[in-house]
Amino acid sequence: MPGIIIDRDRCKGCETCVEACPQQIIAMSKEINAKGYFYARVDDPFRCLGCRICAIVCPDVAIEVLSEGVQYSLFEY
Amino acid sequence: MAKKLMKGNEAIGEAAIQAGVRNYFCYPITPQSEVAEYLAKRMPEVGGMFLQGESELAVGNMIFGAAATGERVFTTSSSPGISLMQEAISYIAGAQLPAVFANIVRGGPGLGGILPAQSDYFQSVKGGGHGDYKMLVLAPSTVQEAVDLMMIAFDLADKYTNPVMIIGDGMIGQMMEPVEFKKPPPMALPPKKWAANGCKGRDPVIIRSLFLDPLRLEQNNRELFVKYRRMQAEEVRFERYNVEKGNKVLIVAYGTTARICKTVIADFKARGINVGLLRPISLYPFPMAAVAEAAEGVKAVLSVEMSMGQMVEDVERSVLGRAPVGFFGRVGGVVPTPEEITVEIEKLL
Amino acid sequence: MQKEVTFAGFGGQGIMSIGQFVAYTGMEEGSEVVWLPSYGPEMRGGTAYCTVVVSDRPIGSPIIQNPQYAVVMNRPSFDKFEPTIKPGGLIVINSSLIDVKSRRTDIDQLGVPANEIAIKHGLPRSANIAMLGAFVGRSGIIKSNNLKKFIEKKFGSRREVLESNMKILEEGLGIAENSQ
Amino acid sequence: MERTAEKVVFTRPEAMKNAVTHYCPGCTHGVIHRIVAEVIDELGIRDKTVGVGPVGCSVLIYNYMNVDFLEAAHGRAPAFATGIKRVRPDLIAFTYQGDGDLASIGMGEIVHAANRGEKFTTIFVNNAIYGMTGGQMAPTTMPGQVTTTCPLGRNTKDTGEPIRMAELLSALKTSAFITRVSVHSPRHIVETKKAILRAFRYQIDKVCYSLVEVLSICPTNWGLTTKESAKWLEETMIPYYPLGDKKTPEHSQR
Repeated sequence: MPGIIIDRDRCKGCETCVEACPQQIIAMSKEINAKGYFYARVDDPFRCLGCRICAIVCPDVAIEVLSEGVQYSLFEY
Repeated sequence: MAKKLMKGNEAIGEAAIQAGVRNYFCYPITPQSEVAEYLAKRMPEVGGMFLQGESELAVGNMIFGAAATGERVFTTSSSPGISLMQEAISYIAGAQLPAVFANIVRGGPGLGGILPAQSDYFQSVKGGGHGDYKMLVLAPSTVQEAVDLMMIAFDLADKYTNPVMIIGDGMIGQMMEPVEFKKPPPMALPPKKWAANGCKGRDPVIIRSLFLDPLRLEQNNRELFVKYRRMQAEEVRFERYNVEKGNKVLIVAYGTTARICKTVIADFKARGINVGLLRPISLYPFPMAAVAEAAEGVKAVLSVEMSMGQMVEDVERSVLGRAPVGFFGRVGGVVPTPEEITVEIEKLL
Repeated sequence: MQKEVTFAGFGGQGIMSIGQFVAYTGMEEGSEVVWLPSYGPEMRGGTAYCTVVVSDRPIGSPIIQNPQYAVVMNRPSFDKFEPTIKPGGLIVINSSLIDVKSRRTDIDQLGVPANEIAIKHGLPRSANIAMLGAFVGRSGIIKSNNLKKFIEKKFGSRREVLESNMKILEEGLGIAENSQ
Repeated sequence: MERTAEKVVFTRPEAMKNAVTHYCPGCTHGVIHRIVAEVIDELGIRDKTVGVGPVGCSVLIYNYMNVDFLEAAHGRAPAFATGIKRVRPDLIAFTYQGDGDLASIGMGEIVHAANRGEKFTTIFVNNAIYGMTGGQMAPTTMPGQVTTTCPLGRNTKDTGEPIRMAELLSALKTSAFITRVSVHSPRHIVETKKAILRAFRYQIDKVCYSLVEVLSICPTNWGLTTKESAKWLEETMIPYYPLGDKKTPEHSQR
């Protein structure tokens, strides 16, 4: 099953991933991280497609993408 | 190796080749364009790299980039061009890279003229660029000495990871004299662990002069000055000419001016009057102790320069009241004549 | 002994070259030598000049205000340098282009129809070689056979040019001898 | 969640250090840094690459890239890279420059390096403003755009029109790869990576000079949210700065 890990203390709360996620499963936390930002978090991990778009747009390399088995991609990156 | 009759500018170029240097960046400017012309032919013959950049500003910064890889590199220019290189020189000093600059000085300020001058003393010795830094500044007085100093300049630059400047007035570049290329004994130099040439098998290196933390920047400045103190201890160079007890007057002069003073001294000697000459070869570090010692017991000290009075400040700092310090200079490309200097010395007797 | 000479003329008359020939030959003879050009606006038209010093000891000032010798190839050079020559010195004058003589009684002078000589031998641009021959012949600053050896080396690759130049040089040397 | 059977398919490239950048939230420098690092990894050139940083917001890029790095004087990065490549053609050199650095104070250096066909790669980040010094007008600032030194909006009658660097450089006859891309959307980021990969390949193959102009956002100095910034870039900048290859070595006859 694919999934993402957001490093909450690297996140600066820019919301780019929230806008980018095709599944609309990333949202901003109501809590702040160590730097004082409302950080991004995954709301509904079971709907993640592992498409990598959130990680690709993240300016802070705060998102890692994990996958299992064969990875199908809609685009080359 | 037999002696060759060479123009100073060409000899400076050949000296770098003989010293094994294969990288030269330049921008043409009178009166040193012959270095560029000579090396445009010579570098390809020895498999070296020659590049004419778009400005001295760019060339100075090409020197930074090239020096950062650990390769030996140099450029030559004349006063207005050296002014444009001050940015890079300050950065190179700040980042502690070795590089050699030769300045064939012409008159200023501004576009000035193209005839010989020594009016870049302050620029080369006291800074020129921004920030607290020093360059090793070496001033030849003959074409042979220009060659000899060029051939050790690269070792000295590597020894101190610092820019070294060879400074000659226009005559040093333009005149022809017999020269011999004698390889100096190699210096023991530390490995270039700082070089940015790909991080194979090691952590990446960063070459920079930026230190945003004031304490870290202060520390960098202090490190630089530890190095400069080492230069003061190890790199003072000068010539004593007819310096002896009983000198009535001590002349302090460098470069071509010093040669003219030697002619004057010979004439005085013939008249039974004893005049000495202390010729600084390293302008930085300035031979303060040698000047002070030579000034002991003289009636007066005379600084002769092709400037409105620049080195004289260091002469005064060295003599420290042991004798009155006078100054004589001609500028704008006018070279002081032996007759004029004779008149000045007679005033002091 | 230190000997100083100023070579002067129009840019393009080969003034710088003959100065260098003397310096080269002087060096080969084991003397200390300096060749110093005038550089600057004079290089383009007007007078071009260079100073050569040949000495048996290290040379002090490379700048010479009052040389023993002057070799002048045009009128402006004559006017500029004739008054500067040391008493007892020598001026060699290109009489093809300079229609005056020195009125100084304290120097030696030698007129050389340099352009005519050069044209006669088919190398109009080699008037400087005639001047050089006459100057070296009269002053003895370097040995004429050493100068010939140098000229041979210099022009050796082009036989005809060398032969004509040697003839021009000989004629210059001859003028120095015959007028003595 | 059980993770053992899973593998990481996207993470920080080796050519990027594990450091948190000083960039503002939403600033796309981070994306561009990462793409350059990914390309360096994919091409296997990390141990022979030397980067040259600019003066500007990305002045501290050397703290983020895991390769040898030089910090250049303002605008002079192309001269630094020329120095590197001329004396060590075997190294891979790239400059990373902003619009103030490259298109204003460094205009001379970039034009001549491109014209000599220096075999290095330039990543030119155009965000239409001076970021580090606090949002002053850049040569690439859009007509009417408000900055701290054109508080009433850029008046092109006074200050000229924004400079299209990619077009300007592609007017040179010397062969080069000059392209313009953007990082304001996922699709554009994917295209940007392709362009940067291609640019480095031309260098490795010693084909030509290459410059990738990357349109970038500056939410802080534009005074917009990240989302609004992306929209502004799309609607204002792209019509004036059209994307695409301006010149390729395969078709560089002009």
